[in-house]
Amino acid sequence: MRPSTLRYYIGESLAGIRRSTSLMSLGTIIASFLVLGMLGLVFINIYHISQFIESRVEIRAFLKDGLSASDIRGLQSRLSAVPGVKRVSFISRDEGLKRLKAQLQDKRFLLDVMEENPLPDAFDIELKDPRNVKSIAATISRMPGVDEVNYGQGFAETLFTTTRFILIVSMGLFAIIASLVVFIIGNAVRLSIFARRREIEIMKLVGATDWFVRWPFLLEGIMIGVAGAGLSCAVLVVLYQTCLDYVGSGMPFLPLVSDPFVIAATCLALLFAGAVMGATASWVFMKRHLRV
Amino acid sequence: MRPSTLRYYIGESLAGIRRSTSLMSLGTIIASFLVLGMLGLVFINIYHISQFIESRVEIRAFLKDGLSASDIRGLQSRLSAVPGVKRVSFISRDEGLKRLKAQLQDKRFLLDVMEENPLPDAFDIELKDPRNVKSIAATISRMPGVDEVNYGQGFAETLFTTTRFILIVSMGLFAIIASLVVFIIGNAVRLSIFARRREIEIMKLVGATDWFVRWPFLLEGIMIGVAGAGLSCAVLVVLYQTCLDYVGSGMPFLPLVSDPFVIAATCLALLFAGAVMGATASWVFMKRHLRV
Amino acid sequence: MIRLHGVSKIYPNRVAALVNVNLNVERGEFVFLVGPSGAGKTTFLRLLMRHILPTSGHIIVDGRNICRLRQWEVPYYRRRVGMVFQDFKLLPAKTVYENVAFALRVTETPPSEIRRRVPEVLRLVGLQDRAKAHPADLSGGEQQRVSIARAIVNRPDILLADELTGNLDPDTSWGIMDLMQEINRMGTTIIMATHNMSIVNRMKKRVVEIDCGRVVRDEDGGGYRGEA
Amino acid sequence: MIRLHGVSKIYPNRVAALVNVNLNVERGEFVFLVGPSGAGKTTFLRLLMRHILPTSGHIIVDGRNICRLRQWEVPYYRRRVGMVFQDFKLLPAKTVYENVAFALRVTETPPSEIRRRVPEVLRLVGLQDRAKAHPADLSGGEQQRVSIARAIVNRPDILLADELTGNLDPDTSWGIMDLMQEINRMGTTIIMATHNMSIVNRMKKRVVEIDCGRVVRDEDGGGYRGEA
Ligand SMILES: Nc1ncnc2c1ncn2[C@@H]1O[C@H](COP(=O)(O)OP(=O)(O)OP(=O)(O)O)[C@@H](O)[C@H]1O
Ligand SMILES: Nc1ncnc2c1ncn2[C@@H]1O[C@H](COP(=O)(O)OP(=O)(O)OP(=O)(O)O)[C@@H](O)[C@H]1O
Ligand SMILES: [Mg+2]
Ligand SMILES: [Mg+2]
Repeated sequence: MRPSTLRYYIGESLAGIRRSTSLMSLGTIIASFLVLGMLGLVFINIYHISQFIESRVEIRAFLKDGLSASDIRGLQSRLSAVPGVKRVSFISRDEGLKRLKAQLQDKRFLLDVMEENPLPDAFDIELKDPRNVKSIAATISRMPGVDEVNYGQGFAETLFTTTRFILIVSMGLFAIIASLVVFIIGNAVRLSIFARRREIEIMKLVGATDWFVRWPFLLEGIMIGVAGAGLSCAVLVVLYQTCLDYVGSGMPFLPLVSDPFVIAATCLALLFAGAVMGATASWVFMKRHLRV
Repeated sequence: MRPSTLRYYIGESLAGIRRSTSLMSLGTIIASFLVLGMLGLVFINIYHISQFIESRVEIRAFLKDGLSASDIRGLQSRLSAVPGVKRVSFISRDEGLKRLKAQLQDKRFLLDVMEENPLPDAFDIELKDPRNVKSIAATISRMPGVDEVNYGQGFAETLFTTTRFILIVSMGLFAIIASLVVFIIGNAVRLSIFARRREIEIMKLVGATDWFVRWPFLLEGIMIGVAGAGLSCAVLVVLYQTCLDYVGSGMPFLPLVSDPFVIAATCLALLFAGAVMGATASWVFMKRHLRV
Repeated sequence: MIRLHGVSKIYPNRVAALVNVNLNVERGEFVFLVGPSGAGKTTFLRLLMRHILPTSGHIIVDGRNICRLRQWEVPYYRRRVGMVFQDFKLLPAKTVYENVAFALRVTETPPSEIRRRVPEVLRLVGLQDRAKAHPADLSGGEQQRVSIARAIVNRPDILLADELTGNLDPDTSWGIMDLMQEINRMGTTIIMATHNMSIVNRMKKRVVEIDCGRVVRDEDGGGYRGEA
Repeated sequence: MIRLHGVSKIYPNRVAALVNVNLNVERGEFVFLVGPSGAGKTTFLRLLMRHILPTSGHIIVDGRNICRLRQWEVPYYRRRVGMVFQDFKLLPAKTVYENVAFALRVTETPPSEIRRRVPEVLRLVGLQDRAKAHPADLSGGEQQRVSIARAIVNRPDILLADELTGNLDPDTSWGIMDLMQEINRMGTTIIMATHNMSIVNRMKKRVVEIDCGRVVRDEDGGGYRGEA
């Protein structure tokens, strides 16, 4: 390819973008990518929050009375060795009572009427994957020295069903909407090419090869895709930062994703999707108009 | 208008829809309405669930010891008269203990170590708007015979902040995405009219009035809008019913909106939006092409 | 009937297509508009159609300045003026029949009347067999004849014809010219821009010659070229 | 050079535009294609361009059957054939200059060569002043001349011209015809469909007359009408 031809392709695709049909598709594409990016961020956050909530599920193993210090140390190391266990920490009965008081808040009066501490010593066991809590708890409950295990039986199962449901629904929704958006973008490019089908025909009649006609359209598709994705990324980042600031000051307990790497990755994914979609849409929809 | 002219308008708009530019916009419009409808239903459910969770916030007023039955009855009627109170029900100390046992689940051992019931008699007070819980609780706590009030202080405030945040974010998201969808639909109609601008010009040159040119386009816009909305409604209803069945069998505790009236209203809103948007988009974007 | 006073048209790209044109055309006249390519003939006809507005000057038709027509009056004016466009301007999505019928539909002509007149006029231009074809499936000359049929079907007061025979063979051209004379005899004023020397020379009508946007000759019963 | 063996073209709507046409055209010939409107002239030229494929028969150009060209070979064939289309087929988004240059760009002609040849050929058709205009801003005759310029700018072996002078005044027409003769003398084979009787009669070239899709006359140095 001559450099002059390359320059011609680039010039043509820029000229194409300036024409109103392309500008209209550009608008549609920006809007579509905004929808996609917003829902993507929402989905990432739903996933993150559900992971966070699940990670709060841990096992409390209450010990039998009258274990010696070395028994306890031995049990701790055996607990740590159970597959799927992340961390084991010892909670003495006094420590346990302190935490229970803090936890019960408005039902603290229950403890006030007690003469002595009803709690035994215990271990808090964090898990690698909280979804295995049931089987690990069963294993632990059979270990010597363990009196009883407690992981919020019933509640944990409900929690997992709910988070799984919310994840499935939001992922399904995201997938459906993403494919609708791909469809909308494809349609916009198609309509824009359709408006120029006569031109493509004329070019072919004057002796242009398929590639000579195609290159400017492909470049135009890529440029529009990348520009659309880029602009919507800019808007997204600003909106999301506002959201993060708002949550950070008003609701510090809500664990939103603020990792700049994740946000950058989302933007890159959008840019890449823009380029690929612009190019493939141009390619696919030009095909039939090239058969002259 | 002659009946033959009306027939002509309808025939023209049907012919217009059969042309590929219109079919492409129809696809875009269906896809857009699906996005809109899905997010609409998600938003309605988020609202419904958050209302449901908030409605669980109620005030428990513990009574002083040694009140007579008539004192209690008098207090109950005074409580019912407090503005904002929906319902007041009496919980005897035995009943209270039974409920507490059920509620504490895994911490039931706390009660096992007690010799006597530590609870006083109490009233459960449901509120018309749970968001007023703080001020109503303050009023009630000052009433004679009331020892202490409890409404999950701290927790309730956090809950309200969180649900309000989720509502604001999802409403904001829905509003932004709705306007993007409106923009996408408008653009599709615009591009479809743009592809036929020469025809509009020719019609005007042959002596057609603006209205004569406009009617078929308006009808076409309305038909495409209604058809697009209708088709996406059908898909929506099927999808949503699947979702309801799934939740109903697996997660009966998740209070999704299943009121057929609400779903019908959503569909009607979509249909109406389709008609209005199709007509206005046609109207607005035809304007400049009519100036011949 | 048609009066032009000092009409000039300068296109936005600063091409002066017509410069200070003054002309009177009486009711029932038959005028040939001749001149080299790019002289301004089409511009002249587009002004009379009120397709474009003059940069300066007045165009009076039947006592009304058509440059002052309000937006809603324009369609009613155009229905009295039939025009055969140099590039035909057919509606690509409609059949030949529907293209011709369209000029009647806009005036809300009764369907029975449409069904009578459209085939009649298609027969006049020799296209009765192609009524169901779409413009893209027609030869150049056939498209031109559809454009002619559409222009005459609602019996306009004024007929503007731009390069009426550019894509027609001589025999068909003469057939069309006979039709034009017939229409003219029935009272229609005809202004016809053409390059067809033999037609102009043989018909001996009024000839207005434009060159570089100016009227350089206005001769009754003249030929394509002036006497000079 | 060009050989047609039993070529027929029936359009999808069952119009038989050409029926069993047999014809030889030698290198460097100048052929007029005449016949009434709708006879099949444009169809004939579109077949030679490989714009459409014949329903039956063979078209051999320089020993190759162009109906058997593979998809990627078609553009290279078309570059050797210049065509002036009856409806001009200009690219509306490009200027006059760019429209003409496009025929050179597709062959990857060096920019310096493009900058030399485009103004030259625009001067030949008399459009040097309108180089920056867009097709929509041109008169009919000007558009036709842009189409001519584009067809000849890359010096094709074969030049197909459809109604070359339909929108041109006689003087400009003769200028273009002189240009055609010049190009023909330099070795280009020219096939020209036309209704212009005086041009055909005066040029005394080979005349092929088509009527209703059949070749009804093939006469060297003939006139627009046969001797009968
Ligand atoms: N829409 C336009 N915008 C700008 N310039 C125009 C436009 N239409 C025509 N012109 C220019 O105005 C001049 C007169 O054009 P016009 O179409 O009136 O010529 P014409 O006499 O009809 O020529 P022809 O016989 O070739 O059709 C030409 O130089 C043309 O380039
Ligand atoms: N694309 C098409 N589809 C269907 N029929 C067509 C098509 N093109 C042309 N025809 C028909 O084929 C016949 C020959 O058309 P063609 O264009 O070859 O005529 P022509 O000799 O060029 O006429 P003219 O002098 O009017 O341009 C005509 O009857 C025409 O209606
Ligand atoms: Mg003209
Ligand atoms: Mg032809």
